[in-house]
Order: sequence, then C-alpha cells, then structure tokens
Amino acid sequence: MDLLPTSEQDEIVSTVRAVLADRHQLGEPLGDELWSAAAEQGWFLIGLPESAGGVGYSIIEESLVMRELGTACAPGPFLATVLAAHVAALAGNAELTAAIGAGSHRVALAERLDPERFAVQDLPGASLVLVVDEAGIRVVDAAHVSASAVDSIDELVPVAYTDGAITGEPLAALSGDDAIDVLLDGALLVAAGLAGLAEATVTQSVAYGKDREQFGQPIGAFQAVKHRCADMATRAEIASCQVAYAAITRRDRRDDAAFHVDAARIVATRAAIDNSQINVQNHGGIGFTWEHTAHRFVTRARVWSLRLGSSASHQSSLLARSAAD
Amino acid sequence: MDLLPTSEQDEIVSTVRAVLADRHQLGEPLGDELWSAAAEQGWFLIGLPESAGGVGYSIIEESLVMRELGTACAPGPFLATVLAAHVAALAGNAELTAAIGAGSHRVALAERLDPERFAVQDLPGASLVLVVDEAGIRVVDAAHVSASAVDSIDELVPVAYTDGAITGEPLAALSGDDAIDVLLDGALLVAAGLAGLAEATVTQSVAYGKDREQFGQPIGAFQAVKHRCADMATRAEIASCQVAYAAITRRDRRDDAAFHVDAARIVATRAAIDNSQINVQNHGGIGFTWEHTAHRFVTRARVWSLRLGSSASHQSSLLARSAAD
Amino acid sequence: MNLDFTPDEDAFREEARTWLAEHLPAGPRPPEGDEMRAFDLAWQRTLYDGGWAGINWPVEFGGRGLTDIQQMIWYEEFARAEPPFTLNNSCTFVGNNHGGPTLIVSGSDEQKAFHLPKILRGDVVWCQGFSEPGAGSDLASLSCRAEIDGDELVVNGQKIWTSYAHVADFQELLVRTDPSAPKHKGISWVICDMRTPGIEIREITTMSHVNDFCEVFYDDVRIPLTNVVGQINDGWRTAMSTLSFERGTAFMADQVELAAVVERLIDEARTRTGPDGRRAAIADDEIARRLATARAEVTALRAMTIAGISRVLRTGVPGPEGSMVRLFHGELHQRVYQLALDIIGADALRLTSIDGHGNWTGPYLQSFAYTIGGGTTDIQRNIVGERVLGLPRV
Amino acid sequence: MNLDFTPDEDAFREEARTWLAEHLPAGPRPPEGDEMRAFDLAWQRTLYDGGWAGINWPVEFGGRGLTDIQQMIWYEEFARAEPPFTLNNSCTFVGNNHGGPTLIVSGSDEQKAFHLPKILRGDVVWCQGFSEPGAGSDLASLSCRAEIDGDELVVNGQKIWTSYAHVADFQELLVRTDPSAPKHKGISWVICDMRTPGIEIREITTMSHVNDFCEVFYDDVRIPLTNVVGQINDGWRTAMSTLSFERGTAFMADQVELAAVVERLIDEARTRTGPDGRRAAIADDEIARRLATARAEVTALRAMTIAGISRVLRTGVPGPEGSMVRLFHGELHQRVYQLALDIIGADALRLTSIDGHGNWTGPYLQSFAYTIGGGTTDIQRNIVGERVLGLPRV
Repeated sequence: MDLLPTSEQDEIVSTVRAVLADRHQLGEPLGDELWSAAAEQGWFLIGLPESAGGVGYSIIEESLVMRELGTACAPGPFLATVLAAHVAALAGNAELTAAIGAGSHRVALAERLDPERFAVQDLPGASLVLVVDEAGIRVVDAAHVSASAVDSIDELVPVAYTDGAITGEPLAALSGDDAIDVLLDGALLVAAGLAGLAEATVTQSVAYGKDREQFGQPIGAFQAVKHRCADMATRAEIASCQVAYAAITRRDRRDDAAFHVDAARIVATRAAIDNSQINVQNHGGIGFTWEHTAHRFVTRARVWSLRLGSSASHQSSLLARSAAD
Repeated sequence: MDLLPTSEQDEIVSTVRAVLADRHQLGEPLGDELWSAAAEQGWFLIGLPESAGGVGYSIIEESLVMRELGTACAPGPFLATVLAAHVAALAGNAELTAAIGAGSHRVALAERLDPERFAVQDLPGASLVLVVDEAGIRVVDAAHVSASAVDSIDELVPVAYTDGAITGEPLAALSGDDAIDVLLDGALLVAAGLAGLAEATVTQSVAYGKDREQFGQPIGAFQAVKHRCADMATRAEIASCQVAYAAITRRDRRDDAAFHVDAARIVATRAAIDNSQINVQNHGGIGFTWEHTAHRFVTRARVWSLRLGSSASHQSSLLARSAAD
Repeated sequence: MNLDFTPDEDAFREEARTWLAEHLPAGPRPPEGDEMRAFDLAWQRTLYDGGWAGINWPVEFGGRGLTDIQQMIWYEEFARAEPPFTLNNSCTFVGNNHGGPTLIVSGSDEQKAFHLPKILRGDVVWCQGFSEPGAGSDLASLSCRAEIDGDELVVNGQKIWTSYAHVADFQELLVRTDPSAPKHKGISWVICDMRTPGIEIREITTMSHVNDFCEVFYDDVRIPLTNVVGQINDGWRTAMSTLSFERGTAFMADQVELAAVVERLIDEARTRTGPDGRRAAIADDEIARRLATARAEVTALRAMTIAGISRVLRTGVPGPEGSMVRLFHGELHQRVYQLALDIIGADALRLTSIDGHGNWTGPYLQSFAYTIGGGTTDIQRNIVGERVLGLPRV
Repeated sequence: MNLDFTPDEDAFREEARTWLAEHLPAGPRPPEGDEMRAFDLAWQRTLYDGGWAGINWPVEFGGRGLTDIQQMIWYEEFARAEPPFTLNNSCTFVGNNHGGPTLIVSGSDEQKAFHLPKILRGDVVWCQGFSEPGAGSDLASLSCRAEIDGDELVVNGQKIWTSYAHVADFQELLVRTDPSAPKHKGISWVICDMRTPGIEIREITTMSHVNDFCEVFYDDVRIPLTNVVGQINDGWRTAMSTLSFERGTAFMADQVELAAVVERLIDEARTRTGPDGRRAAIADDEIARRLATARAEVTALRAMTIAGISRVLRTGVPGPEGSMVRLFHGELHQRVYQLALDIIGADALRLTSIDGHGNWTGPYLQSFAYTIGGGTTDIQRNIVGERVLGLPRV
C-alpha cells in the first residue's frame, strides 16, 4: 500500500508541469502550441491501454495530468477530449481514437440541462462534441450541434446553449455499464482538476502572505491570514489524497471505486470553491481586480464543479452506497 | 421608532440583574429565595394586563426578564411558569393566575415527543405542568403526570419521559388561536433566553481574553481569539436586536409579529449554540472542566433551543410566510 | 421601545413613494463613462429639484435636516420602487456620503459655500483618494507626499481603488504632509481638483467586469493650501469623521437592497427546479433552511440598524452596532449570492450583469468586494474586538 | 500508487481478526478508579500474551517491529470487532504511545531495560506531566521547577490535564532545570515515580462528566538524576520527539473509530424521524448532505493518513500531512457529533455515557476535547501555517 506517486508518475507530473510552464500563461486562452504539445506528450490517450491504441498507462496518470491542468488553471477542452478518446476506444472506433490522440480534434462538452436544452462548453474551435444525457455518452460531429453563445462566467471557457436536442449519427456511443464506467472516470478527472485548482490557490495565497506587508508585517504573520491559509492547505491536501486513493480504486476496478470517486468529488469541490473564494479575500483589493489572476480560480472552480454532475448529486449517490470496505 | 429600552424598562432590567446577582450563583440550582423574589418582583405576571390580574406591562418587559434569566444562565421553570400564567389568565382562571403570580406553583414543561410520549422538564418540585401538544396548551396538576427521570444533558434542568399520554382534567386550557397566541409569546421568550445566553458567553470569553496570558500576551490580542470574540459579539447583538424588534411587534399585535418571532428564534438559536461552543474553545482546557461554568451555557443553549419547537420548525414556518412589510 | 412612525414620518414615506413613482428614471443606467456620469448627475439634479437631496444634511447647508429614520424610510421606498440602479453604486455617492459630510463637519465657510451646493445640485462628481498600493488595511501608512511650496501643496505619489476618478471633478485626498511625524500625525485631508495638471488616471477592471475603479498618479500636482480641510497634519482625524459617517447611515441603502434580493431569491427558488432535478428548489430542505436563515438574518440586520439609529437619535453618538452591521452585512451579502449560485445550478455558467433582477452570477462576482472594500473583514473584526470589546492589541 | 496489501499484511489482518474475535473482553469497561486500571492493564496483558503489544515497536525492545500499515490494520480490525472501549481512552495509552516511544528514542539502556517490558506487559500505567495552569498553548513557558541536589532533582510546582495520574505508576514529566536559560533551553524530561513522597493528586471532572484528568502538585519531590531521559536541559527536544510520534500513528485509532461512528450515525438517521416529524431523518436533504459530507471527509481523512504512512515508509520522515490530519480530525469529530445532535432532535435532552453505540450526547460533550487537548486548533493552525507553509511569525 502506497498512496504516493511512483518515480515514473513523478516524472510524468514534472513533464506536464514543464510543458505547461512553457506553453501556458495563467489567464491566457488555450494556444495551439500547448494543444500540439499535449498530443505529442500523449495526454489524450495516456490512460488507455496499448491494445486500444493508448499510451498504456492508467486512470491514475490521467488524473495526475488533469490535476496539473487544474493547478495551472489551463483552459481548453482537455476533459472532454480525454473522455471522447475513452468513448471512441471502448466503442471500438480505433480510427477516431487515434485522431483524438493525435490532437486532431478539440472536443466540446455538451451536458443536458433540461429535456430540450444542452449547455455546451468550449464549442468554438471544436470539431467534435461529447454529449452526455440520460441515454449515455456519445461523440458527435460538431456540425450537428447548433448552439447560441452566451457570456460565460469564465471568460476562457466559452458557453453556449442549444435550443433543442442534439441529434445526428454519433461517431461513437456508449450506454449502460460502459457509459457509467466512462462517467465514473470523468467524475474522478473532474475531482482531480478541482483538487489542482484548490492546490494552486494555496500557493498563491501563501506567496502573497509572505510578500505583502501591512502594519510593518508580512500579512501572513497575522493569524487571520495564516489560519485561513492553513485551512486552505488542509482542504487541498485532503482533496488530493482522496483523488489519489479513488484513482487507484478505479485502476484496480475495486468494488468500492464508485464510493471513493463520490467522496473525492465532494471534498475536491468544497476545496476548490472555498479555497478560490478565500484566496481572493486574502489578496484584498488587488485580488478583486481583473488583472490579478485570483478570480480565474473562482470562476474555473465554478465551471469544473458543474461538470458531469454536481456535488449534491455525488452526495446523494454516496449516501445511497454501502459503506466502503 | 426606537428599539432601545425606555428608562423604565432599563430599570426593570437593572432590578432583575440585581436580584439575580444577589440570589443566584452560576452553576447552582434554583434556590427558594430566588423563586420568592421573582414572585415578589412580579416576574411571573409582568406581561399580563392589570385587568387579568397582571402587573400591567407587556411581552416586551417579559422578554427582558427572560433575557436576563438567560444571561445569568439561571435554571428553574421560569418559562413554563410565565406561560402557565398566560394560559390561566386567557382561560379566565383568575385564582390560578394569582396563585402562579404569587410563586405558589413551579410549573414543569411537558412537550410531546411522539404520540405516546412527552419529555418533561423541571418536574421535580413542580406542582403544575404546562402541557403542549397538537390539541393546544393546558395546565394540569403535576399529580396527573407520571414520568421517569433520565439523566439530563443539563444537570440543572431535570428531564423525565412519560410512557403515555398526559390525561386528567386541566386547570386551564387553550386551543385554536388562543393557544397559537401563547405559543408565539412562548417562542419569543425562548428567543430572549437564547439571546441572553449568547450575550453572557461574549462577556465570559472577552474577560478571559483580557486576563489569560500565553506567549507573553493576553490571548485576546491574538487574532484567532479576537476575531472569534468579534463574531460572537455580533451574533449576540443581532439576536438581541431582533428579539427586541419581535417583542414590539407582539405587544402591538402587528400582522408581521409571527414573521419576526420566527426570525428572532432562528438568529438567537444560532447565536446561543455557536457562541456557547466557541466560548469553551476560547477557554482551552479550563473551559472543558466541570468546575468552570463555560459548559453550563453549552448545555443550557441546547435545552432552550429545543423548547417550543426547533430552529428547523421556525425556518420552515418563516419561509412559508409572506415577506414582512 | 416602539416601531411607530410619527405622523411626519408617515407623511414623509407617502410623499417619497408618490414622488418616486413619478420621477424614478426608467433606466437602464449606462454602464460606463460620460453617459453614466450624466445619468447619475441627472438623477441627483432630479432629487434636488424634488427636495430629496441631502435628506439628513443640516438645513443650513441646503439639506432637509431630517433624521436617520427618514433617511431609512427613503431607502426603503427607493428599494420598493424597484429602481434600475443601486444608490451606493452611483458616482454621486462619495459627494453625498463622504466629501459633503466631511466638509459639513470640518470644512471652512468658503469650502462649504463653494462645494456643498454643487454636490447637492448634481453639478459635480467627487471621488475618494485614500488607499494606496502600499496602504490598504494599514491606511495610515500612506505615502503619497505633499510638500508646501508657497501657498500651494505639491503632490507626488499614487492612489488606488478610487471609484469614478475618471469622471470626477473633485477628490477627497489624503496626503502625507509631515513624513517625520508618527504615521497618524503627518497626514492632511485636501480637496483636489481632478483637472489639475499632473494627474494621470488609469482605469482598473474588476473581476466582476466593472471598470469604475481607478489608479490615480500625481506628478507635481499643485493644490492651493486653502483646499486643506481641517488643520494641516490633522487629516487623519478629519478622515475618521468621514469614515464613521460612512459606517453609519451610508450603508443602510445596501441593507435595504439586500433584503429585496433575498425576497427575489426566494421567488427564484419557488420557480426553479432544485438539485434533485424534480422538485422546485425551495422544496429542498437544505436550500429552504438557507433561504429562511438568510431571511431571518437580513431581518435581524435591519433590527440592528434600527437599534443603531435609535442610539444616535438618543445620544448623538453611534453605538457598537455600526462596525458589527458592516461586518455582518458584508458576509451575509456574500452568503446570499453563494446560495443563489447553488440554487441556479448549471445556469451559474452564464455570466450576467452585476445588477438587474434575476441576475445572479454578476452580483456573485461583485459580492467579493463587500468583505474587502472600505476595510476588509479582518480589519472590521479587529475594530469590533478592540474598540467595542476592549480586547488588547498585540 | 497502490492499495494492495502484501501477503504478510493480509495474513496479519486475518490473524488479528481471528484473535480479536476470541479475546476481546466483553466489557463494559469500568468507568473509574482501580477497576478501570485493572481492566485496561488486563487487556494490555492479554495483548502481550497474544503477541499484539508494541506492534510497531522495534523487535529489540520487545515489539513486533511491524510497519505503520500493520498498525493501521490492527486499528481497523479492532474497530471492526466493535469493542466496548476505545483504544485512545485507555490508561495504557501514554505508556504505549508517548512514554515508551520516547524511551526507545532517547532513553538510556538501563531505562529501556527497566521500563519497556513493564509497559508492554501491562504491569504499569504511565501518565503525562507536560501542561501547567500557566503553560498550555505556550507549553515551553512551563515553570515546574527542579533543582539538582546531589544526585537527585527536587521538584516543586504543578501540572494539569494529566490523564490517569490517580492510577499511574510513572509519569513523563517536564521540569525547568535551568531558569536562566531561554525558555526552550532549560527544560528536562524526567521519569517520575508517582509513589514518591510529596506528590498530591486532585481529580478534575470534565464537562463530559469524566474524571480521568488530574492536577498534580509537587512538594520537594525527589527524583534520581538517573531518571532524566536524554540530556539535562535538553528535555524540549526529547519532548518534541514524543509529540511528533503522537502526531503520527497514535491518532489513527481515533480516525478509524470516527469512521465507524459516521456509519452508525447514518444508520441512526435511517431509523429516526427527521426534523419534519414525518419522514426519516435521512430523507431530509440537509441532513443527508451533511451525512454524505461527513462520510466523504472521514474517507478522505483516511486517504490523507495513508499518504502520511506512505511518506514515512519511503523516507522515514513524516510529511506535512501529520499536523493537517490532527487539525482536520479534531474539527470533523466535532461536526459529526453536532450533526448527531441535530439528528436526534429532542432526545438531545438526555445525557448518555461518553461511549457506547447509539449514545450521542455524552460523546458530543466529550468532542470539545478534540480541538483543545494536545494543542488547540489555534496552535495546530499556527503549526501548519508556519512549519508546513513557511508563513512568518509576528
């Protein structure tokens, strides 16, 4: 039993960080360079077995990548693209899997809001759309999806609403247990992204607490700030640990995986939303400005928290389960 | 419009405080002396009109007395005794009203737990019992009430459970609107008691924060303690203000009285429970001892918070009402 | 203890309600620039013409000399009229609630005579130049420098978080006139004409997509010494009188608005589907309790404010309620909008304007200002702990 | 990253489960005095005889030399067996988790040889003499004085919050041996025989009606200098090694127990009527979410603990998780019992024992200790802020 990353996993994380440090600037939109690098690095297929055309790692490495994307607050349709690859692979569409893996498709995320309406994230520039509804999960050509853009709470995550159902023959589709399986991985990846966001706000608040002086002291010397930072760090750490635990249960197909994914989602959502809000407070006036990046975490945490179900839906399903062994 | 007590009301408060300071020791059970003084001072009939044999003040003065009893953390069946006088007076039983006013009766409080069980507070030494159930509110002879004592969470508020309904001819009984009326006054008096408890914990924490030194400082100089005290004071103040507002609406029979009593009950419950808990924390180890009085507020707040409905029941009824004007 | 309004107060309310029904502009308020300024000043002029400017200003300075109760009645009637803008967001706010009142308390006769009528009539916009990049919570450490040169002050330095500087005529400006004195002792409060050469203004956009905040840079800005309000080097005391004004009635409008917001949110929860996707949001026990608690808290906040008014009316001195009102209101405001986001569910993806009924995400982002602006909640808690409760400083 | 147990670990679990089924005492544990002591020591002796004493103690000192993972497995199996008492409440806790481990790290060969077997065998009870009335959060300011007189220390002063002093044989005692040194430098860690003349013990009753805490008074208590553990005046470092042990695995038992409590509370909510008086408590959306959150948090806490074990196994050094585990656990423990009180409604009037299934009010009162004992949450947050995050001290 060992919850810490292996040295190989540590290396993957280092590489992801290096790529992001190099090709992503917090607050800037997704650049083509980052997308190409992601494809080259195999991020889109990292969790798929080689037999399915994947890189041959597991959901663990996938979640580590997603966590780093959260930590960097990187925009872009990474989540839906990774999940579309899962759908394509599981549906046996090797060609589509390979194309997604090569970075040829940006995949928007369409989730059903009510019987006749979908909210679609990251539609501009997307060639495919991952559609999630009661029927299951499927990948369709973006040409089938007509949706009106609205202002998004997060400038870097475009949002649009359809005014009808999404029809058109899917390129790959899953239902039943297969769909549940992919959605479980998806929920875990969302938790990983949220845990990353939570962690990044700790870094930001602590750095500011050491740097900013008032009343002749770095503000981090004041208990009000120090204790908020301690709570933020604790929330972030507990979220990361539970995400790691849940990722292992998923890789190993353990019976209690769904239980642990629910738990991860609940604590990671709380960590990301609370931390991002408190991070603004810790920064005072400067944190309230558009120029500062603190608000990016607030709105990104809201967006991630609404992907593939809400915290409330995971609370409801967690409570309905038997106790973990 | 003036929410502050009049000088006459201030005097009533001063007198109550003086009597309590003289005849009540925090942590000690109710003494006969205090009970006699309460009768002499007219506390049991203070809110009843002279025409009903009362002192001729209003629910405002009644709530001020109850708030002081909370502030002093005084045990004893004051609430049920005052309400029994209301019931007797409204039911036209002048003799009973006068006897209660004279301090001849200690009145226990019996509230229905489930169809066949009542929880009875302050039964030992009580000659009457105020019974609250779906049928209304009534006063019965304590001889009719057989209940088994259990350990109480609050050593100074004895608790017993009946193992059946409470029967026997009531000495006075109200149903319908009259019962609702008395219960509304009762809910307000509970809020007043809770507001008093909340306020007393502020006094205790602030005194300790000034006195106790660690790391070469009075602990109240540390923001962790100081800010908790500031929040406690704010909760207590807001509870007291809303209790005062609600009391005026009751005295003046305003349409929005029930709305304001619900609101008072909600903020006062939160203030008393949160403050009493945090007060223990502020005191550290010494606050966890039986000898220190901090725990008295914790358990008393729990007991008061369960009298005449819970905070949840008031939340439910407040939300069902129209907005206050 | 009574909640009765006097016949005068009742008449005042009736008068206000009738007048508002006839004169409230239809809106919407232009979101920026000269159009916004013109809208706000036109409304101030309308108020002035209608006799509603300076309700609680003394009569001798053009006000109506009425009580805080009448001021509160005005705010309540204003909120009831469902206006298309919020009072505290107007660019006339500083003149009406900071600059003007400070001149009334500390200004010279000439200063009063020149400025007060312009403020009331809606001729001018005032802004506030207090905070600096290095002096936020620790305002008294401000370093914007003013040296006396003949009968002028020469100002060099920077201010920040100056709302509406870009459309303002005058600024209440705190400058350090004696750098050798202890930090609270060498500060002066001066009136700065925003058209003086050497002033450069840069707008700051907020996380809520508003750009009313500005940075102001001063490069050898010359201000006549006659523009000093109160004594030179005594500006901290002058400023504190403004701030205590600010902590009093100026925030009643916010509270009244928040109460209206809670009612709208309850309505919203009645019509929207809740977290389970089946029942109305208000049928969800958790949401219902949070709504009920918000309703109770905003109601109790009003009671605390009225207690404060009562104390001022009786004693002339604000009680401990003031700083508590500020602290409680800021956090309650945030809780309400956080609850709103939980109620609207996936609709939280959509950004809305910061005001307007049925808009929740814009106001949610704006709500972060309520525990930062005008002194963070950390500072408010220090004030309650130290000044109200008498707890020691480290 | 893996959650797999080795065959050894699986075998260990199986062995523990079987053994516990056969040997766990039926209880109940006597609530006080000599009977309680005898019960706890008998259980320790049973553990010893069964080979379960000192699971993670080194083999050379009579332990089994197993890993923290096996220690955790033991706690999990113990909790699963639904024991009639809690491990951390035993009067053998200090010996097993503080005194013994400190001797292992810092004791002389003679000290180890004399004391460690007695602790493991259940011959003796140890207690802790660290806190004083004037030295709680600020432990290093302790003033209990020990002067060297020949080959003895003469101790005068007072200790407080000493659990089980009234039934203890030995005490790990911190005394000030050099009052002129800086406060962390003049402290020594000594073994005090509780039967030495001059010791007076007074029991303290807690708000949860327990009287295991004691005050201990020392009046010219003579302790041989050979009882100093580590170097004289170096006791702060000796104590810190104990405390870091305390912050590690010693609290795993509490966490495992809390997880079981959450499951019992979920069951309780399924059978009880909820706040509306009609449906089961678990059908109430607010209660359901708070239960689900508690379940998620206690699960995540276990993950954080395992991360800590993983780090120790790999590097030999505890990571930042330790102090966070402590902080999070204490507050979660309180939240769980506060939730329990909301679930049981009017039954909160009835006081129960502090342990035993289906008892909630006693444990609620006891839960206040979890954010105070062993360093308040304020101190824990300082530790996380300063030592883990590197934030400055004032």
